[in-house]
Amino acid sequence: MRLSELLDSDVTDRNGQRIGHVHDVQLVQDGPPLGTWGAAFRLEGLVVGPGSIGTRLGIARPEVKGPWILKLLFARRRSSRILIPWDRVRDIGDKHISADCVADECQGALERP
Amino acid sequence: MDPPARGRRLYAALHLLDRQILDADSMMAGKVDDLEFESAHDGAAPVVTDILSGVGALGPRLGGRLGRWLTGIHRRLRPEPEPGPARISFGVVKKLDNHVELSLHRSELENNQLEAWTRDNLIAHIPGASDAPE
Amino acid sequence: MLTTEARRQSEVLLGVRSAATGRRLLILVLLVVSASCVQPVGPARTFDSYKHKAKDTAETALSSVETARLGARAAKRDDVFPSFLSVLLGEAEDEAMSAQSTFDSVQPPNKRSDRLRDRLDALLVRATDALSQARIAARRADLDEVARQARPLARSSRELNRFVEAQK
Amino acid sequence: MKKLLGVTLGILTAIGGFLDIGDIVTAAVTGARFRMSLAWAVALGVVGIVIYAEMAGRVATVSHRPVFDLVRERVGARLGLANLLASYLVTFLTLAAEVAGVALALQLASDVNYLLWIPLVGFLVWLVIWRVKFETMENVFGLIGLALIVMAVALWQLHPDWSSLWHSASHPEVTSGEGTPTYFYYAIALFGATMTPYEVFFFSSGAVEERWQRNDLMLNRANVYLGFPLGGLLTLTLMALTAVVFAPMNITVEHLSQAALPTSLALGKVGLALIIIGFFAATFSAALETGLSAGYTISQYFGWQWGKFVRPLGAARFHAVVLISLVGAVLLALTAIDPVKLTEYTVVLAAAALPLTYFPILVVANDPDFMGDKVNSRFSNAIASIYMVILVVVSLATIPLMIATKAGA
Repeated sequence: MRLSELLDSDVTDRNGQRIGHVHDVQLVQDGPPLGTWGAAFRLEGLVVGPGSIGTRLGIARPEVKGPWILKLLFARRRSSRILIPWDRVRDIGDKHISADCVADECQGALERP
Repeated sequence: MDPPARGRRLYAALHLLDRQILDADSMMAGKVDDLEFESAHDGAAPVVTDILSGVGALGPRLGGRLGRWLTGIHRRLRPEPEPGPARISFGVVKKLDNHVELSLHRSELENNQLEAWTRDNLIAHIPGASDAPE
Repeated sequence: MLTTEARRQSEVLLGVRSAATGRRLLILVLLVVSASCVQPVGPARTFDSYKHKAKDTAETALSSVETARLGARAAKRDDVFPSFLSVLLGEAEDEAMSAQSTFDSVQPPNKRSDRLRDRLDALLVRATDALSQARIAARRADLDEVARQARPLARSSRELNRFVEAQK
Repeated sequence: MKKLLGVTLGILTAIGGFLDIGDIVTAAVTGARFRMSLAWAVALGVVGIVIYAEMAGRVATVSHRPVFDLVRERVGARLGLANLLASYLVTFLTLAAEVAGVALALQLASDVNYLLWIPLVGFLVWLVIWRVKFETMENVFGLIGLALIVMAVALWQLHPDWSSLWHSASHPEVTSGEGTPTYFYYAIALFGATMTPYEVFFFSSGAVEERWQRNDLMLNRANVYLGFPLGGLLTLTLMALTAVVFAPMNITVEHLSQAALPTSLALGKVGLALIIIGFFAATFSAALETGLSAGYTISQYFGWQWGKFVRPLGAARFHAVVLISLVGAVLLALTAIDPVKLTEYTVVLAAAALPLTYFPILVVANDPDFMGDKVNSRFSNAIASIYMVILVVVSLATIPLMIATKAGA
């Protein structure tokens, strides 16, 4: 499975309701050891939301302070993003992913980078 | 970003995808054009096993005529009939920074074919190619 | 990789769509450029529009003549190299001649236009002739001869100026 | 002396970036047509390029990442590719125009038709890129380009009515007999020429080529604050020269030879020789910058090794792109396409693509992951944001104005 197959996929919840699409994939470094690198990056969850260019551009992160006009234009929708833990992902199709939960419970209590 | 540490979290698209790869001598060695995930056994969460780099990985991602054209270049450079994209095992990554730094030399990487081809068929034939500029 | 909606937003922002659409945009841009490069001389249907074209042509020729006069002045004071002067005068001559031939290709709409055409043509012939003389002398590196063209050029300048004023 | 030579990157970028063939002609044309009433467009562009070049230089110095590397990473592979195609096209067309421009400067000195010079010029540009060290290249051409300062001496020698020039510059108005759209078309041409994207491609890649480190940030500032305003001043000087000499006689400027004439009238053969040398150095620098930028943009998008800091053998694809671009540019220039018109259109097209280049720079210059404590100050963010709005407006207005005015006819 490639990262590009996940990104941009439409995500629906248990009831077939559309949640949004995959903006990014959250990784955590606690997998089995790989070569000289160390612990592999494990796929922890999918960052899903209605979409904001601010996320992809990295403007939405709180540590990025400006410029004010770009934050205003692109960063306001960060709050609506949902992190779906990998174990709640039921099925991965062609640019379509279904999750085994409804939006509210999907939101895992995962830490963010 | 910090040196490798267990438990470190990052976003794959924001922090890895489309980043510059540097080899052991800090020579530029392509971009992170895609990542490959694999599960150790059924039901286990997938882990990042390889970086996919080069036109063979970028082409399918872009899609369209231009994407197919890029994939075509890749196919012509490789001996096998249906070559997969060039892979770099994540195990040879040395450091994740603004760049992705490897512990190998770029001549040892699968994605070096186009560079080697251009060098051997064009640049090496021009006088002065191996001299440092004056 | 951008999400679809994000991409739409960024397209609006950056004014560019995907690679394929970008190519279409590129073709459009090239068409626009090539269209604006070609400046066809539209037919003149009335005396007024013909008069307008005559005035534009006279102004172009006048610009060339004035440039050449400055060149002749520099030649008189020995302020230029012949090679430079030759390029300067050659380009001024080309400019005037191309304006002349463009004007000549416009169909005069009536008798009154014919008279205007004859009048301007006489001026243009004298102007381009003086420009050619100056250019020929410069190419022979004969700066004195270039300086001597200052007088016919000055005359052309006066004539063309009067013509332009009369069309206003 | 070493410190002094340190600012040559800025001078080279500015001389080759401001006063390339198109800008020389645009400045000369607008001076003769509008006197100094479009000086504000140059000033506006200078402030913009200073702000964004400083940012691009700072990002390159701190994170060792040049502009197109950031473009790809921040806007993604697809949009980045669209950006690459547009940027490369503009850079390539400019390269063709500059090669023709060098040939035109040689024609002024030799009276040998410029078309005959083009293949030689193409070869020389390639040879310098292939063989000459980056530092040597920028010192030599940056310094020779300073010959253009002769224009300022010429202007002073002509004893112009300074107050009238100043009045024309400080009270801009649409010159009588000119349409408002035409006036703004030329404003965009001047603004676009000042903020040409290849300047930041070249400048930021140059900072990496020279291996600038954090303690070179002052050098970055000095380069930007000295080099670009110098380029802007020279542009304004040329504009003033044609305003003083040509505007009263209603001469329209169409050729490079005319741009050199006022200096010749003021200072004689020495002045003429210097300005032709200056034109040669400026257009040659621009050819080097665009030739390299063609290689920089493509290599940086795909992650190939680029730059003159490694042997050509170590950056094979980069040198192949430069070589192929130069061959293409020479062939295009040999079609006898009017180089002056070609650059004018290219400059305006570049104006339409400006936000694509400058937006990612602004975003990354604010990202502490790359910049640490060297992120933008609130002050530079405020000005940069205003310019982003200007850039978007300019890019939207460009094509309609080009059509409406038949490209300034």
